[in-house]
Amino acid sequence: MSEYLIGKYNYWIYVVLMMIGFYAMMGKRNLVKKLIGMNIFQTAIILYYISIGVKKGGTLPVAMEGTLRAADYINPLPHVLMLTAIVVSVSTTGVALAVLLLIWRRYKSLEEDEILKSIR
Amino acid sequence: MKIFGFLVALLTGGLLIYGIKDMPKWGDPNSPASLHVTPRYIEKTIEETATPDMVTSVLADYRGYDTLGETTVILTAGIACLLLLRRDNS
Amino acid sequence: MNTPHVQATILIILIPLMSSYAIPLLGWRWRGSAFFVALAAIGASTVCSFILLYTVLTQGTIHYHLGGWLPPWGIEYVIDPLNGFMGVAVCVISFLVTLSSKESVQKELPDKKVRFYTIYLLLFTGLMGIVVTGDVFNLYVFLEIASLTAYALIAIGEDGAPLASFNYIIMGTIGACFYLLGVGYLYIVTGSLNIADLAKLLPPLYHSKVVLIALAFFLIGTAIKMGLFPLHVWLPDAYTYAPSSVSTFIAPLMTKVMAYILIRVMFSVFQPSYSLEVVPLGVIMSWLAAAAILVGSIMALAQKDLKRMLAYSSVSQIGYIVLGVGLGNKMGLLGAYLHILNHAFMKACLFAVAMALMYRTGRRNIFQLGRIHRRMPFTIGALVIGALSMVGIPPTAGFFSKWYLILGSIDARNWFFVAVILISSLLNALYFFRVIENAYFEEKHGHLQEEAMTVVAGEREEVPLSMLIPIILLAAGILLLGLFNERIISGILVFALPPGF
Amino acid sequence: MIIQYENVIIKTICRLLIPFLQLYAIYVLMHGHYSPGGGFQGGVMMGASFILLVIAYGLEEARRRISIKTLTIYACLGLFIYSGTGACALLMGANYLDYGALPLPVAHVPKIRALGILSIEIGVFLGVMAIMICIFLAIASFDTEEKS
Repeated sequence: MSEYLIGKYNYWIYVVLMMIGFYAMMGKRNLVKKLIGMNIFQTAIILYYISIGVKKGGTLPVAMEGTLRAADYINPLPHVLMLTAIVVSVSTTGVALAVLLLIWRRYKSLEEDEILKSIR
Repeated sequence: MKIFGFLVALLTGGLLIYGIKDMPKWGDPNSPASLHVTPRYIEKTIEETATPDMVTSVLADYRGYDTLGETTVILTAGIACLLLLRRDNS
Repeated sequence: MNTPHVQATILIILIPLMSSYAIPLLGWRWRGSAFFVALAAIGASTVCSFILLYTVLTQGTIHYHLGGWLPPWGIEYVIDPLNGFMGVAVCVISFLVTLSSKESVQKELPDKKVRFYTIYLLLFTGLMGIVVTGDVFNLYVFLEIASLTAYALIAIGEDGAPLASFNYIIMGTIGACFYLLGVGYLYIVTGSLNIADLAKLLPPLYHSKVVLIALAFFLIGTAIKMGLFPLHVWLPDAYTYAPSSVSTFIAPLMTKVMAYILIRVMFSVFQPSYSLEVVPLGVIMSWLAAAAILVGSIMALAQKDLKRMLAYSSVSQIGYIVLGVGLGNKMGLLGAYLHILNHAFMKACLFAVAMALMYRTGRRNIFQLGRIHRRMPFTIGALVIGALSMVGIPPTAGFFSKWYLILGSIDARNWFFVAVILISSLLNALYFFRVIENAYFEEKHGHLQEEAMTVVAGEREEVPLSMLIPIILLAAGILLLGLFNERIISGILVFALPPGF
Repeated sequence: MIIQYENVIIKTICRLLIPFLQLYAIYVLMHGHYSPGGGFQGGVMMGASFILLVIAYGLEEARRRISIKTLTIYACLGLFIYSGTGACALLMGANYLDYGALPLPVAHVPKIRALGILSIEIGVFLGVMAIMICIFLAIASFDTEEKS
């Protein structure tokens, strides 16, 4: 059990973080809070990937002198994938902010309830 | 809506936790992810690309096409912001 | 290996990608050039896609190693008959839809043309990138390109568009992130990202819970993206409020490409026996799909807005595709493949007609169409063909895909699904004949009469040829697909079936 | 939204800081082969240095120095460098993005690959820098755009 909890604590942290973000996306009524939730959600996934790459006893993936052994370096692939995911997250946030500005221009509000009221 | 959101988040979290059981331990040097594809990236990076930084060599060479896609994503975001907030010649 | 045929695999992406970088540069000087560059790029892609389909059918699967690295290490493009078929479908429809969009964009977004076509071309690139790739993470990158562009394009529409787009951003990001989580879960147990490699590594791991959760997240993610019934909430608003040229482009293609991802994940990454029988997922999917078919049809019946009606009809048609996949037998899957193509044509035709109506009359309310056929006979003729095909009247394409789906349901010994398909056809008939009736006959609602008469009073006034010709071609395509469906099935689609069917 | 703010300390510090930031950004770009870094990180830093300028000196100053038009050209140019490097390999008869086939006067193939990596990193750098500033300017100047 302790192995389940402590030996895999990285997964627990990411699951909790992801649930926080997911709840903010689904439950909050303010559009900016939803966007923040989306960012937390994406960060949680990034954390998960990065934690895959870790090897105990490994150092950062820049080759040093001498022969290269795979066990000496942490796994570079998740880092590469997450550079992409970070960029995607930044881009999505940028577009979402632009859309929020458009919403603000039309309804002068970012509360979902008020917007829905003003539409009806 | 809040309760619904909470339940959905719990359900998703539960699903993910259910999957944790069969995952390798944190920092396990013998996990499949460390053994299958990446050894080549680590061991051959100097030999094949003359680039000591493995993240750079994977990012720009082995999986360079992903990076092209990712830069395109950035361009998309920039042009999209301009499309949404500005007129063409301003 | 390095023959021109094979290089078409990359050119199909590279030409639109590089053209989309060129549009803003050219656009500063010649603003009118944006449309032509986009059209030319999509046209070149279309040519490539035909070359690829022909090569695949004659010489077998094409593998293209990007950067010259072998598959598990580098990224690989794989073209098999399913890819080739989807590529041709996406390209041809994009080409026709783009051709028809010129006047409508000029009218609705006159001061945003250059950037509009940049984003538009990037959306096409994203969709094609999803179709041709053989790497799950590369698929995610192109999925994000396609999604981001779609968010932006939807947000520039009319009044409710930004809010619809924001909801789509939230839902779409959840979908894409679930897909990414699925990739991560597969990566942690296999260490690979290549589809063929995963298919080889996964079978010994099928007992693992991680693989099961990965499959679940893949399915939920793609289901959100394609608007399967309980997760379709973003779809009607997004399609309704988007500019009409955008909904004409997104509605036929986006959801179909997402359905393609679903099929690819279920049958290429996992083995069909695992993905259909494990939970039992096939049963769950087909029941959800049946619910989607009924709910979509009923909701469509309640709409007055033509575009919103078509959007709900899309929800129901996605149900057909997923039903065919979930049935998990040869006939059902063939029906699903055929329906992807047919429905893309039908929806493109119908949305293009809606665009034409918007362009000429500025109206979308189906009760205000009184006798519009006198003014635009060809457009309304195309509407009739599209509607008949949606209902499933024999010579049109829609009949045959439904026929195969019914055969699949019978093979699965599930009479309920047969009943669902038949009932939904009836509902389709109800809501489409309402439109046709209003387009051909006199207006009955009193207070709208005068306005309607002014519409009728106009002389015959068709939409411009650049819009009319694609609409007619799409309508003709529906008839041709119906007539030659046997050729398509026996010539292409039977080779696209996963092994074991 | 962002107006010019008369504060000597902020202005002076920004004036001192920005050149070093930009120098460091270029270092991160060029040193990406040997240490953590590369086109994205460098590009974002370069963009951040410009955003710092906007924060200290106001939008008007920024508009005088750089326009959206120039930025779009930079971004497209960067992506052209990237995809052009790949297409160059395609023209030399290899697969797309196969830097080993680039026509460079270096005998050692891995060295050519390293130079190919550098070339695309520069493309990424230009693109990311321009787009970061672009997004910032588009969002920050939303109100002023509205009035004009």
